[in-house]
Amino acid sequence: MKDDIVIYTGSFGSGKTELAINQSIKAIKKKEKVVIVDLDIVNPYFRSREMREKLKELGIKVVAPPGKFAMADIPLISPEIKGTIQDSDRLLLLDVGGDDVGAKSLASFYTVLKDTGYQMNLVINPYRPFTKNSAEILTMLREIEISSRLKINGLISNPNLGSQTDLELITRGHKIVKDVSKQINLPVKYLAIEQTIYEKIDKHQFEEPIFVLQRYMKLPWDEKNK
Amino acid sequence: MAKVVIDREKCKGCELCTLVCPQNILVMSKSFNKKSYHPVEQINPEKCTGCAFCAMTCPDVAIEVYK
Amino acid sequence: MAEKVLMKGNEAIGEAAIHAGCRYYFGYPITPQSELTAYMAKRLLKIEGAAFIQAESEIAAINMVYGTAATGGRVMTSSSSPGISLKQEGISYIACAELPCLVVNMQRGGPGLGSIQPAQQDYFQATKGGGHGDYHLIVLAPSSVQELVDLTIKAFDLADKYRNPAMVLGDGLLGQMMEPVEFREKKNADLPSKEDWALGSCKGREPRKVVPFNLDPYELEKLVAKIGKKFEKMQDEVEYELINMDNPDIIIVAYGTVARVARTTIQKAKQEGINIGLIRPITLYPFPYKIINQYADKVKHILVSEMSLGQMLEDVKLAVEGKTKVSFYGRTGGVVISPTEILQEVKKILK
Amino acid sequence: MNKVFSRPKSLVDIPFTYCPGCHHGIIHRLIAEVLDEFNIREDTIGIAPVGCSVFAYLFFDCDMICAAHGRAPATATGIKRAKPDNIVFSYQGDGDLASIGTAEIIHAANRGEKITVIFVNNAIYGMTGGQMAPTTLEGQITQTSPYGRDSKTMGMPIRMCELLSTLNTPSYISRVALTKPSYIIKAKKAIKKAFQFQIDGKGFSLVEVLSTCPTNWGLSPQEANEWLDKNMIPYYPLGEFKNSEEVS
Repeated sequence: MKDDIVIYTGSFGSGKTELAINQSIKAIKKKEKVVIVDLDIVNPYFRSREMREKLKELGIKVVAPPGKFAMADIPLISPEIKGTIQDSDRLLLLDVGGDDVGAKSLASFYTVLKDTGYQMNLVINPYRPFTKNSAEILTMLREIEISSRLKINGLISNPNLGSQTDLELITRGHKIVKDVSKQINLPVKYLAIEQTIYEKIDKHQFEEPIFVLQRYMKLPWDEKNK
Repeated sequence: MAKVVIDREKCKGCELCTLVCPQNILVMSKSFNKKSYHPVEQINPEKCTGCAFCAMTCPDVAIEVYK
Repeated sequence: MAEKVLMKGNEAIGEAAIHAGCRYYFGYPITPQSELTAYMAKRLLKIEGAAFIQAESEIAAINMVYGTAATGGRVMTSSSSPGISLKQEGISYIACAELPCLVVNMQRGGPGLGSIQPAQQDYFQATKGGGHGDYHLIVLAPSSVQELVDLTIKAFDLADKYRNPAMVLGDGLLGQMMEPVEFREKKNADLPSKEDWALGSCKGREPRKVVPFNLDPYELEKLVAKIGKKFEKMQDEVEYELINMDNPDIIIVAYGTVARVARTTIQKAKQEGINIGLIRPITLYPFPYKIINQYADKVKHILVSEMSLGQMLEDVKLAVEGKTKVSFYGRTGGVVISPTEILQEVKKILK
Repeated sequence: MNKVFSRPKSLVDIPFTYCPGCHHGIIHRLIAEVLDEFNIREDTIGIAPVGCSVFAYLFFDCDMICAAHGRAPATATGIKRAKPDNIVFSYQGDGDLASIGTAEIIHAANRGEKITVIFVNNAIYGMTGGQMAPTTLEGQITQTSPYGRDSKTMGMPIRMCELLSTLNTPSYISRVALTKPSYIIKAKKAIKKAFQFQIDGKGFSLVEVLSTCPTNWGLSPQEANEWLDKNMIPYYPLGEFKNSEEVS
């Protein structure tokens, strides 16, 4: 399993884009070349391409449809993607669209990825509809694997209710993810906790590593950084 | 023994029934109905076989048939 | 209390509709509301006796709604701006036939194919009829995902109460953003029975006819006047929110997403010693003329802000009756207004 | 003596609004007879179109709704999906079904909606005063094809039965005419079969009825019948195009 190609899949709104952006910002401090591929062909808004300029300043490359096509709702797969996957000496983060529908965009790269190897994560927020319990999560996992033609090899636990997240809620949600992990014998790579909440809670109770998340995809009333 | 009953007021005088009557016993009346159409009427009623072709063809469902 | 879920606005509308007893959905995908169509497919196709159809067009979808509405079924369709334009003839028929249904419009930039970014350019179309003829829709304008839930449920009830199509007028941003929501125990609104007009089996009663026309102008006039009476009655349903209205320097009137942005502006302005009030219409039809008129006496300036070239502006001006100055700040084409931009505009006015 | 032919009960006892000799009245009667014979009047919901038969809602003694022009199959779909136990039929003309409502009929048929469609094809727009229909014959003069329908610029008349029969899902598609008693007897059978398919929950059924428009054709009712026989039937052959009960 190669660890310089990391794929984020999961249900709509499970937190894939935020995680990919956060990981890229963390990684650029240690690695010279970090690339995010925006493979989201299903969401019209809140895609990593919206952060393209800001990430560029930090030295992170966002591969997404160019210029005015970035704001379109056509399933544009950038021609650079294949080359970027085959390229070495870089950390590649693939931000995929939601559900099995979004994961389908991976399937066309199957022939490349099966040779290069990859890490494929399933991002789980059990407070989202259709991934509320282990049965639903397993269905989602299977559907994503079928449509992407790839194998998920790790889980990322991202239990949150947006601004209303608290410790109790994280603990309860995280347990659901851990149960799934045990059931199918896939590791929980880490538990993601938003920074403002992380600062307030006792984090020693969690066995898994904690990834502290910052919210970059802000809403207009949060005074979005342009 | 058969009989047709024509609703003079429903008849619009289209004449289609007269064309399908095998006995040729339906003719247009010289008089008018309230809608100012010449309604159809039967002559030689004893010849009627009750085949109901006239009723079947009537676009205004103005004919009843007894047998 | 019900469990909270983190939902996208579009999904939340879908779940709210099902919560409200809606079992029939007919729609056609269009960005940025397609998640709602997909959500309804996922849910309704698993409910016995329910119907979901991805129609061949928006036109077909609204006419399926017309059919189901005539049978008394709780039914909805949804789309975004260009798709809503296509539905207008059908909506006009439904209004004329006095049938209840819900139409959701998650607006995007226009005119034409426009953009897929959020906008508020369909205010005129939503509140002034939209299709041909003399009618109005009941129009509710949510500004959070929870409100998408609450107002979707309310819209169904109001549609039933007045036997008139209702619209939830959101925008792409509200549809795409995620917020925690809960689905509260449904209070059973005291709604009129559909038993005395719905189509079905006519055993034991006279056959019923749903006829959205009358070729005799005097008869049609009677029908339109009767429908008109309902719009008078609807004025009781006016709903709005007042924020920071204690002796403000200026009042902003904004709905939906822009109202949400304006709340941040109010906070920012406070830090600079500026006191901004906000009137947020929740019902766009009926429009809260009265409350705006009352405040027009008390404030030197009203600023209307919309993601359009100024549409609700006209209703605010009607409400103000020239009693105070009315300005406008808008962005259009799918550009979302920022809190800072509104604050700058306020400062310019107050200077 | 017994009454062997009388007005069906499902037909309201008021005069039709149609011109003398127009076939709409015969088609109405046939439908009403079928409703009587199956004893389904009280469970039937009919859909009237926009066109000459816009007043069809007055003539059938069952629940009725008037659809927007061309949208009857969509409206029927909405009704049938909400009321699967009711019998739903739409009554549509050639402008309604074969022009403005082409998308709706094709997709309702393709979804296999369990509805019955009665399609009245008289090769002209009657209501609006005799304009060209999608089914107007080549060379036929109408208000909007004043020099005759020219296939080079106006296309060829659409054969809806043939077109719809290319779909897999419809259960029953048939074309009939009414110009002589033997045809009328066949037409009645076809309409009855179409409703039978729906009653049995078998899916989409459609009967196209070739009919006359003496007024807009500028012919007497008799001449109109003759014109139909001579010109329409050769182009629009009669018969069953689809019958899912018969193994082909």
